[in-house]
Amino acid sequence: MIEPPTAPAAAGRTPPLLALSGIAKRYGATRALDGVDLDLRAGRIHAVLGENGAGKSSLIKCMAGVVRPDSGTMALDGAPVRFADPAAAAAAGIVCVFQELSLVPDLSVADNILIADPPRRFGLVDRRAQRRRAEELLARAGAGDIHPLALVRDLPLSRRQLVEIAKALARGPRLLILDEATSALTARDVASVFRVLKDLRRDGLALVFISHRMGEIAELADECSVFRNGRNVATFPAGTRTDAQVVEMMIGRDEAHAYPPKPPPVPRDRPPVLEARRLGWAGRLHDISFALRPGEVVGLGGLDGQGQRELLLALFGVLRGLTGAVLVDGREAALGGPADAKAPRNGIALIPEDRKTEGLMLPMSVRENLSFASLDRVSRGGVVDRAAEARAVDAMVGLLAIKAADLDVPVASLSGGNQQKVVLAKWLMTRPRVVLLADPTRGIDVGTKADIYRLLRRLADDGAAVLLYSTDYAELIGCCDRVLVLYGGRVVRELEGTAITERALVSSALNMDGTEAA
Amino acid sequence: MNDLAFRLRDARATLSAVAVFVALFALYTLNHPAGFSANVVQTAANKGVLLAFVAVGQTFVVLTAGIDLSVGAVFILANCLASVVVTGSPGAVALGVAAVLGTGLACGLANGALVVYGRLQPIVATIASGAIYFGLALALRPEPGGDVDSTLADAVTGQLAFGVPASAVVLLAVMLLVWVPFRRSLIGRAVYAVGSAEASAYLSGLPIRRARLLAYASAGLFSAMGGLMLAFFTYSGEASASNASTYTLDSIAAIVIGGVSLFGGAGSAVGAVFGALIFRTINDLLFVFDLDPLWQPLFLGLVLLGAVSLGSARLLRLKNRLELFGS
Amino acid sequence: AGPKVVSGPSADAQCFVPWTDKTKFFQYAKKPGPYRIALANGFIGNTWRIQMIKTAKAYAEQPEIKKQLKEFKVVSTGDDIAAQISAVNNFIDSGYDAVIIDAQNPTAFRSAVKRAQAAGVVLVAFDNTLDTDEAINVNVDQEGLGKYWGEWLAKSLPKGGDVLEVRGVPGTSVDTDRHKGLQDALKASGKTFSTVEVVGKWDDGTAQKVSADAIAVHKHFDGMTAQGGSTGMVRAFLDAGAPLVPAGAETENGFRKLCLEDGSKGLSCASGGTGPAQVAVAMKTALAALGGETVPQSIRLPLAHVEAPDFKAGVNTFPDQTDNFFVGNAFPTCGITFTAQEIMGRSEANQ
Amino acid sequence: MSAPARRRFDPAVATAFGCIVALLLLGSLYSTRFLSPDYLLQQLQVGSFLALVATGLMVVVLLGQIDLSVPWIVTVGGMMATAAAGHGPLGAALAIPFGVLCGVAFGLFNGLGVAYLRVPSMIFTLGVDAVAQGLMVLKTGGSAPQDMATPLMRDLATGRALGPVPNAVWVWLLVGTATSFLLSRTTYGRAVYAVGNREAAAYLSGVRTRRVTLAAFALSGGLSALSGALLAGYSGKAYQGMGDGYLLPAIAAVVLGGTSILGGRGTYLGTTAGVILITLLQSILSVVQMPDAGRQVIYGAVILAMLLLYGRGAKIGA
Ligand SMILES: Nc1ncnc2c1ncn2[C@@H]1O[C@H](COP(=O)(O)OP(=O)(O)OP(=O)(O)O)[C@@H](O)[C@H]1O
Ligand SMILES: Nc1ncnc2c1ncn2[C@@H]1O[C@H](COP(=O)(O)OP(=O)(O)OP(=O)(O)O)[C@@H](O)[C@H]1O
Ligand SMILES: O[C@@H]1[C@@H](O)[C@H](O)OC[C@H]1O
Ligand SMILES: [Mg+2]
Ligand SMILES: [Mg+2]
Repeated sequence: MIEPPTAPAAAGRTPPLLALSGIAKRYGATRALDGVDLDLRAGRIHAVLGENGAGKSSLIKCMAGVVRPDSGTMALDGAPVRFADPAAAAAAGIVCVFQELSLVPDLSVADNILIADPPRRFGLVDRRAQRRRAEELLARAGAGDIHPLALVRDLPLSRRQLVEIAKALARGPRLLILDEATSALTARDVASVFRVLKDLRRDGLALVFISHRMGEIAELADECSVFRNGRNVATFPAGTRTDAQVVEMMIGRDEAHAYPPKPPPVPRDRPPVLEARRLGWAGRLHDISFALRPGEVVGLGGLDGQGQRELLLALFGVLRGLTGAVLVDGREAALGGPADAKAPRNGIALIPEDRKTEGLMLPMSVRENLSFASLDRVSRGGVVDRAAEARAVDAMVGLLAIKAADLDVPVASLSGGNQQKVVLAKWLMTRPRVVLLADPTRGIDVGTKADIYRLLRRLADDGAAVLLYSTDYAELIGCCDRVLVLYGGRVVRELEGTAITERALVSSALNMDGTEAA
Repeated sequence: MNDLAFRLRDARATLSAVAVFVALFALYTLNHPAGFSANVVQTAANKGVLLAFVAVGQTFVVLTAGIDLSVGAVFILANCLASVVVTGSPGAVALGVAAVLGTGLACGLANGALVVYGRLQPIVATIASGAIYFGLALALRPEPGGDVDSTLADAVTGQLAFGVPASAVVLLAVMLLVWVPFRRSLIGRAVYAVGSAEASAYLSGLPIRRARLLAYASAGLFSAMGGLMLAFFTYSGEASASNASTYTLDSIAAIVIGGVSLFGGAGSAVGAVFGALIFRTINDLLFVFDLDPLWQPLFLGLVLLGAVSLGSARLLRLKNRLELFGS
Repeated sequence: AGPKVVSGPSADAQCFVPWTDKTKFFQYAKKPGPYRIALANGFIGNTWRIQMIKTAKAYAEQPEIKKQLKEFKVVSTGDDIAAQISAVNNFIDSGYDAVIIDAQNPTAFRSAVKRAQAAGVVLVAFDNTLDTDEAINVNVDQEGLGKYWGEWLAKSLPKGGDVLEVRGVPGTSVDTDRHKGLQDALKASGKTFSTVEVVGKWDDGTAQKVSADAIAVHKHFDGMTAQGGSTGMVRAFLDAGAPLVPAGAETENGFRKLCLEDGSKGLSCASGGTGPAQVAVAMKTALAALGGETVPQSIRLPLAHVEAPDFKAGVNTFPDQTDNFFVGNAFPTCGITFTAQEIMGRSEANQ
Repeated sequence: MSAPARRRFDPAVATAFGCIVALLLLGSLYSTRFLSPDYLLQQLQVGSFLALVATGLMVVVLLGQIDLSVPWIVTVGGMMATAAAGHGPLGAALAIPFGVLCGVAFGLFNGLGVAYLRVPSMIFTLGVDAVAQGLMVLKTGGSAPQDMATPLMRDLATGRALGPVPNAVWVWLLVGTATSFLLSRTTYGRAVYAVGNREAAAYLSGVRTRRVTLAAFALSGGLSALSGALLAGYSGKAYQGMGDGYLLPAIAAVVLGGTSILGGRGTYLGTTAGVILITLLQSILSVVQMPDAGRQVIYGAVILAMLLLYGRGAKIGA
């Protein structure tokens, strides 16, 4: 089994805490991992980069005992190990914060944090001690404001992410793996998580950090490994390669992630396709008015949770009890639900926030997912014309360069980025005139991101109006013609053209002008 | 929110079941010609406890987001077995009781194994295993009969000091002995977690297979306790197919009324007990209100439908239609 | 205080026929009327039970009965035996003078019987009676019914042969008693019979399906018998175009209609059983007991039976009426003369 | 690029058909009559009642819901159809549609509870079953309705208008083909699978998911009632409790046919196989002389064995 660590190397490079060699894993025809070698050392943060589908999540699932590699070996402190399940890996000190959260929604925060190994008395859970521990761990994860008795179900995604980190810490890990753990976090939470991670590094943990955000990697990593097509193509000390070089390694071609050029501003007098008038809802949205014109890409900015999601849902007819009016082509639109919003008279599309639960039917095929929102376009009298469906689907697969072994495999088997492309394509097939997007590039690799940016611009050029909510300021700056900054459910600022700068976005997000705080 | 608020929130479903029961039972006894008397309470307790046991058993399984459609058959099997073996010398009686409970446990474990190791869908696995258990019951008792030890039977279904019904005390004791530790054990947590989010529970290193096995085994055990109580209540056994399906379906109705979520992960066996008692009291209302006999089935149907639909009042407050779909 | 055990005969010896000559007689302390009587029925989901409850209500409405009753309450508790026991207990605790039971399980009412005796309540079980000699039972002899079919079949099939036996609900004593009576009679005949048993659950659709299966596989039967579901059994023969053979079965009007129509095609029938009106006999017994009269502990009801060629339209078979009711709802020896049609009302078609 | 077959060869369905053959061969050890066309056609005939129920149930199950109101909606179908027949020639002509319509009404009610009130179907439909029973008891006891099947009902259930194949089997074939088409070729079918997989995603794709659910329950109610009307034709009459034996076998048939009880997965062909399996199993067990206890045990054991053969879920962590 696991042997005690051999004497720590006194000088020079420490021996690896965990060494992988020749790890391979196939899913049917897909080589998710193809002979991966990787050394992870105590006291270091090791960043893993790679396109969507490069095999990053598969790799860490092998390390964490979630999946068993087909071949290859792992050595912990020099001794070979195999993990039967996540519990075995955790017992050996390897703990993972998964890309798909592993919290149990119906249990309390405290129960979740100490889920598998709570403090016990007489064999039973000592709830008081558990709660104290949970409070400590939450504080350590920079989330002291979360009540340990709250149900996870009631927490927003970004808070859950912090609970997940506290939970990982509770395991007393020697190797902590974070798979895109920061993708749902706001800038402030990211900063506090980084502080925690740096503390842990100082305490001698080995850390693996997966992220698509180059800035985060630059700030945090000691070593970087770049993955492509299931292989570790390069491992190098952080800072020894330029971003452009890294991107090239990732995508295997020379293509920096660039935003498409912006066209001249849309004339103010062009009639809007969609107009919001004094929208209000449930104390979360107040008096929101704006107009979207064909050809525009408009951003929604602000700190996370200021009503941006609700605004998108409102425009898509999902919210009940909305006050104010939504006008399409100058006429008031009765939006009783997505079905109304989608109807050709309105032509609204929403790329929802959570692709797994809101965007896709995961077990259904790629094809069925792609055509689902526009079935009425390829059917007559309720009967699907399969040839027409196939044509439409193939066109979209080509347009978005969706990577799938076969269009009849479940969409669940695609990597995150390709799944996101399917969601986008599914809505593009409806030929929308208004496209609403909720943080569509979360967890998306740089190459795919660039594809998406180009696509949005092309949609606008073809006469659609795009409303893009993003948590990434660079994206708002790079993509948008205008940005509406929300604070407390109100539009506190509208930035346009060259006025869209990081500085302006940040200051208005914090409502520094203090216009009309709610 | 302070701690108390969180705790109340957790117990809300159970507390409302308790409140509804108290109100209904008050309505019942106030209108009962014999009033709130020891006999009336004893009768209600004996009848209620049977279903409560089966409902508690069902609760374990439903918490894991499963369902056990064989609880009624196990209940009947236990009843028939008890009518054969719970008789004779005190030693033989004790052994008989152990055999009945052991059989229930074994049936439950078998169900658990089918679901966990066989990876079968619980609903149909337990339909099939239920047929087997019922067949065994029929083999044991081709026609009703048996002679259950009446000393024990009378003790368990009779009255204690101050007219306290013994059956209720038995139920209380079992709940204290089983449910309270369960709720605070790791495996108990695993049962809830499996029902709430199986993949998360697995990733978190919880013993999910053991949790499921335990849940089905407990369902078998508690159903057998119910069947044993039935034997004590009737001194006999009967392999009644209709009774088996009645208890299976009533157990589901009872736990829903008691606030257990059929989607798993939420609810408590205490709620289920009161759900069972509520369900029984609804039936008892027939007794105190003078309904035409031909209207009685309709009345029961409507009250049941109303009771299970009450929860949907919350939907009227829902402002985001997405929340309709839960998780 | 339970009843006194006295010697017979009973006051109304014509109606209250003791089960055997060893049957004991009860005399309860005479209570002043009018009485509160309750009927604790179990399951209600078939026509027999609906007919039974309507008969009970109608009987209670008869002028000379009505004046003896302060209250007549009916509760149907469904399949659940525990619920039925509780209902009986509740009636006893609520001071009803007599409780009438169609029991879900004959062996389960020991505690209720004790409680009734302690409270001086008259307990009368009918149809599905109680395995006790401490309460009054009113019933047709179920084993005797099976025997009746068996003897008739043995008589109709001089050479013996293959008989299809459609059984009732497994696990009930009514089913096993009838089965036993039948088999004993066939054996006693000395001829060689072999029976193919299928389970029809007293349900026409089920009986028809399992009979059809049996016919398809065994091809030939010399006789058939069913306890409940009789109509379905015969229909299966008709639908399969199988030769019609002697049938000994219950008293559903549908069965008798077929016996009448197809008698010429070789369907020779014996139809025996007892109607749901036995509930009225049970009520009458309870009233007699409350009035302090002597009654047998166990009362044998006459079998209402008709054999070919005595099926007569409008007399014991009702061609323009529904299949679903049980003919022979009258017990003239007890002064109970309802016809089933009176009870179930005229069908909508005739309105 | 040519589109590959949308649904590929389904091993569950193939195994189910394999089990059917195995069952018949096993039965033929007892009597070779089990292999005769007569017997097989007769099985299809009585199987058609179960098939109609299972068809509706399957659509509901594909949504991830369940319909426990089958037993008494079958009875409603039978009793209301025959009751309509009591109202003159027009009533007799409209008997079946009227029965079906009553079933649809109950189904709609189920759908309202499940889709709009969002009460779990397992419990709401249980309540509706109880209400339907209450109404039928009341109707039988209260108004002594006409309960004899019309000649058309009898003919549909027991006649053989086209060759040796019973009419009931044609009804099954018709309903089955239509349902299969509905599920695999129409937008409604896609929506059913989508809702069964992830209702929120289907809703956000602009599908009126509540109406999809409503329609599925209405369909289930209508088909259960149609089955009841045919069953009344088969027995010559409608009666209390005629739907008793249909619920659990229908669930078993649907699941044996490879449909996931969690929704979103399953094919109609599979349900067909499941219905035939259950019908044959019940029939063979009924005829093979054995105490009922043994029949029950074997019935359960065979279903379990078949499920273990092919009805297993994915292994977690694989
Ligand atoms: N369970 C599975 N079944 C089939 N294929 C899978 C499965 N899991 C992963 N794959 C495939 O393995 C490859 C690697 O996927 P993985 O999730 O490791 O990528 P990733 O680098 O984490 O991508 P992303 O950045 O999008 O999260 C992909 O092609 C994916 O489609
Ligand atoms: N969950 C619910 N529970 C009870 N009633 C509801 C619920 N949801 C909606 N309703 C009622 O149903 C009716 C339609 O609701 P809503 O305004 O949400 O329409 P909708 O989303 O356009 O419906 P659909 O998409 O089915 O046409 C309204 O009368 C509403 O009050
Ligand atoms: O006696 C039986 C009765 O109890 C049942 O309800 O219907 C059929 C009869 O044979
Ligand atoms: Mg990944
Ligand atoms: Mg990703």
